[in-house]
Amino acid sequence: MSVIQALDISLAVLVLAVAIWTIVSRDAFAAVVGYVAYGLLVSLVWVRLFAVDVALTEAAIGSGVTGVLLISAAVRLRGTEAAVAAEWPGAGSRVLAAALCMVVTAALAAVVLTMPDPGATLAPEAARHLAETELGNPVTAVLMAFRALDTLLEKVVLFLAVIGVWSLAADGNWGGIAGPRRATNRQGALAFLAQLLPPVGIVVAIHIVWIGANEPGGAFQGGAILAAMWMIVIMARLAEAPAIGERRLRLALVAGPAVFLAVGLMGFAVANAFLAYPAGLAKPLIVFVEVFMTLSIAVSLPMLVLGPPDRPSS
Amino acid sequence: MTEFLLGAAGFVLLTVAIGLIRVLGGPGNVDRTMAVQLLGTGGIAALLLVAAATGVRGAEDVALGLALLAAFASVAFVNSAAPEDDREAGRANE
Amino acid sequence: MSAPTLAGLTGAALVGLGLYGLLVHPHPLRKLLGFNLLGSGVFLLFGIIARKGAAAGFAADPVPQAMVITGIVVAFCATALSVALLLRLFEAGGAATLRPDVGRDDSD
Amino acid sequence: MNTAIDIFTVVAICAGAAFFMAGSVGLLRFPDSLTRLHALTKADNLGLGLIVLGLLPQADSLLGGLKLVAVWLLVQLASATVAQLIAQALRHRGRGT
Amino acid sequence: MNFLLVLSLVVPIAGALLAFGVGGRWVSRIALATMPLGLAIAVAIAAGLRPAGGSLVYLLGGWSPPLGVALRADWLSALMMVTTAVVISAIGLFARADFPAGMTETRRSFAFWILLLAVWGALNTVFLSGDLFTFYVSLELLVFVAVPLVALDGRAETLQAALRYLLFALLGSVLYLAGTGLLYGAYGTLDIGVLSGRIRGEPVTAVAVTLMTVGLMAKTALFPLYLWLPAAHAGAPAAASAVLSALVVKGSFFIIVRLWFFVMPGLAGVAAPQLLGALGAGAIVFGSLLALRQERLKLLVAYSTVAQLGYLFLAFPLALDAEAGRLIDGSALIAGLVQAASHATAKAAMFMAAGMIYVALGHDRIAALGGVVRTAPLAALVFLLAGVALIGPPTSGVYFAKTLFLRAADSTHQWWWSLVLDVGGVLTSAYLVMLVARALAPADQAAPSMAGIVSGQQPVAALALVLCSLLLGLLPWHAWLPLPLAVTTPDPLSLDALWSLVWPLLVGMALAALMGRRQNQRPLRMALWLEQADHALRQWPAAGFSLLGLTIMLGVALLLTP
Repeated sequence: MSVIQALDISLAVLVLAVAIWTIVSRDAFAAVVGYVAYGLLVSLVWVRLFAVDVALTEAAIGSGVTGVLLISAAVRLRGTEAAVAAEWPGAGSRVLAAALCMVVTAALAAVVLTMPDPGATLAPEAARHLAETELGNPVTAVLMAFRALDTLLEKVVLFLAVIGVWSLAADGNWGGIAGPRRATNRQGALAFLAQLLPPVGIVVAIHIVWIGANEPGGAFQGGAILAAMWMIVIMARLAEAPAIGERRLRLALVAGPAVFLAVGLMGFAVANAFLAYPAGLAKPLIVFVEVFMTLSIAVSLPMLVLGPPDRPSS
Repeated sequence: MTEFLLGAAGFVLLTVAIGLIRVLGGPGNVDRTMAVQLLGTGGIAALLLVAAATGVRGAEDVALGLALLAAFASVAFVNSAAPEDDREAGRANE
Repeated sequence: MSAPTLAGLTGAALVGLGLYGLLVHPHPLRKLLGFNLLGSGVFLLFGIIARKGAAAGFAADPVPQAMVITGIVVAFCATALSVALLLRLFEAGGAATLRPDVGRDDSD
Repeated sequence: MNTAIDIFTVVAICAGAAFFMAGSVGLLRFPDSLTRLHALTKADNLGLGLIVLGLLPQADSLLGGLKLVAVWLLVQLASATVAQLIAQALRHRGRGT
Repeated sequence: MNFLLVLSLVVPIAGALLAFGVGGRWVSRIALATMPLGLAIAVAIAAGLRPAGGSLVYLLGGWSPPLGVALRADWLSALMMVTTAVVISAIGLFARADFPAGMTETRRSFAFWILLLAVWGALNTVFLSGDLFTFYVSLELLVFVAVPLVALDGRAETLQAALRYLLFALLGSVLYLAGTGLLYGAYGTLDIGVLSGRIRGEPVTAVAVTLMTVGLMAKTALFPLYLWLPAAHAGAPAAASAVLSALVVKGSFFIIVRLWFFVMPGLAGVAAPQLLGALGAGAIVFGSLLALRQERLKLLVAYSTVAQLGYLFLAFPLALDAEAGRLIDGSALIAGLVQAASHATAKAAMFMAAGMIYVALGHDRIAALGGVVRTAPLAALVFLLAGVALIGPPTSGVYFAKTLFLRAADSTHQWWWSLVLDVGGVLTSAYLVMLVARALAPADQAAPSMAGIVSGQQPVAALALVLCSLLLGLLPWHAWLPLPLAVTTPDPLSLDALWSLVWPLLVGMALAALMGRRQNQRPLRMALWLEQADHALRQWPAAGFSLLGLTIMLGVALLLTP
């Protein structure tokens, strides 16, 4: 067994161990902490699978916004675990359920083990048409050109999720503000971090969006990092989240899908198809769309984490 | 060299993970948070080592992203575990 | 055993684990964690497919990678909406249970 | 020349790995949260620092090297902040009970 | 012409984005302005289909599959798109009173109108998509529209219903996604057309199709996976319930149809379609009997949806050509989709009527429906007509569908499905008869205290929908669909036609008397047993076991197919 195999196996065992912990742990907080650790380990797995774009996404989402979301929820729901303890199915049912789940796992494992290597792929097709998109990163080409509709619809999902979260507000708080209040004289380590980190984060995010055209990276990963920077400023109470009725916020939220849609419709006129880019302008247009998508993502994710507005704006 | 780097990555990962698994069980949430912090640092180290060994392009950016967000879980924990701060801040605001 | 196969098997195991958590665990937050594990297991299956599709100078087939990125975004949105719903349910009803007929007022 | 650099890398990384082990042992062995916290932050920062130091000569470009240093600095910042916050939280709790 | 396919999904989505950006009282205006446009696009696509040879294709971005994504319209898409456009427009008219455009933006109106547009875009994507992963994204769009609609009232019980729905629907999506991945891994494409040429009867196909189908069944709330549906559909505001019950559940059903009839028609085998049909039959019987046992009108309507969804799945066994071993996209499938369209129009109207009755009476307790004929005559009439449309008088779409189903059952020698259809008609009649009896009873108390006034537009919108459903059978279907034989509508006044309507009503009456809820009387043991089973199936553990059990059964059925 070579060293790399040993590494892969220990990584897989670790991932599974933390995942099992997440399921079996008695305490909800411990389970959530386990899940955050799990997210980190999984991004290592993605690097080992040579899927760096995915690893970046997993890292940005998993250890940033998802961690904040789940940990705060677990802390707020402290003590509710005991109340549902009576709803556990009996031991026999649990064993049966575990057995049935194992059947599913076994079926999938059998599929994995019989999968041909090399397997079916669209990589040659993507390589052949990559030049037409003027991009160097094939994943970005798939997301922004070959399967642009899915990406556009995914941005609509994000937009709808924001509406869904907002629509849970109490009627009186509509148009109001979510999340922690601003403190006037907040000092200490957290405020220090929240002042130092965002400039660095913004540079890194811009870098990731920009190189996304040719190297691993892209709008979502960059946007998620920007979102995390905004989150830390809000969590440190240096700034308050904007009121959801604010026009600028609304425009920032729809900018991504709207600009994507507009550029797509422009394709009718200048490139003979919806979501097509005219030759020679493909890359600039894609980067243009990505900038607005990054903005929308950077604004949407904190809105999703902060939850529905809980007080009217003053 | 490659083998060495990979071995080091595995070693670092395993040591921090053993710490993690031991501490996840308790005693307190503070310890759990610390364990995740340690795993985060160890994970970044392992990632850098693996990237150097296998030459995966762009892996440093993943490490950079993880490093930027390294404090988030702990900050979220401390922030939401101390609700009295919230009230103080609210009062200070008025 | 190669890295992709190992990741695929891990994915298969995660699917089972997540399914168990989602179906059996009574607490909604834990169900949500189960859903996330399940989703992540499915993504790993995509990962092995991508890796086995390495060709034309790409270390992995870009199409499944793009789909995983889309999937991760959607899964995050779903998690956020679930958490928001759960916290609102907790506020409004004082409990975080999915059992029907709890607290339903039968005004007859 | 090359071997000298490689030896440097090996030594630095080994030292870094040792610090990681020390941090984990500290996490397992020390009696209370506050001492565990100190052991942990010291150990893992030195550990990561040494590993970054060891990898620097292996970096293929200046930007790559800069990124490595940036990673270390960011982790330093994060763990210093977290150490402070957790210590505060612990003190808070200590006063409360 | 083909660009209309793009517009049909872009227009509602652009409307939603625009409404969000502008906000305030413009939200409902933008939504209402979009409706005639969307309706026109849907009709234009349906009309253009025949001249174009039955299908329209649009390559997005000019990239052709398998690398790119194509939109495809055929008669199934056109039928569902026109239905959706009609239902959404009617719901829009209906909802104007409930979700007014005030001077200041309100939470309910803002969310409702944007979600209404979004659901339209999502459904059109489902109907037009030719790609399995695009299906996944549009399924998720549907979830993110449906869940906020369920929770719109914000009461604890609707929040709980929404959360249950969300978690179960997410489970369904993930299972679907897993299958998609496996198919891609095996055949290197997600395009329906390309995939259908490459797919083979291998274990990986069986596993993938099983996961996808079970996931979609969970989202369609096919019996026994309906744990989320009654509370979710009954707890939402009337206009939202109409969207959910009439349209959203049809989206995932449509994908099952695409998967089975267009991706793998030759690999279905015999056992798997029979299993799907059996679940459908279970839904019809179980859902209808439970509808009889409900105390609230909206819950009754929700259980009726559980039952009606069952009919759609009868298309699978009935479309099977046993000799060729293929699912044929012929008259049984047409029957299934016409049934879906009839149910969509009738059920939307029924939920609207239930909503109006709630407003007029201040409650929707079935036991206290007496006097509703005087308090809310139009609403009561709409409800009655919608119920009749579901039973299926000779001019209705349901009758047309039933005729095709019966004919298919005859020609494929599967008499047991005709039995199911007859039983279904009887059961539907039973709960309708029970409601009529309650409604005709004298009002037992003084005038209801918190009664409101139904806006004038609302009954009109609902009535229009009911008429659509009632007259759907009269459309010149054979001129437009690949129907081998024209179905002749019998004279509605002929003795045969009357008898076919009367005998289910008579038997239904007896059944209603036996199984319905009555005061001061012990219910039958079987009724109690049913209620217990229902209660268990609406709990997570039982639903989980059903899901896992079904997965394994379907998987085995597909694996054993030669």
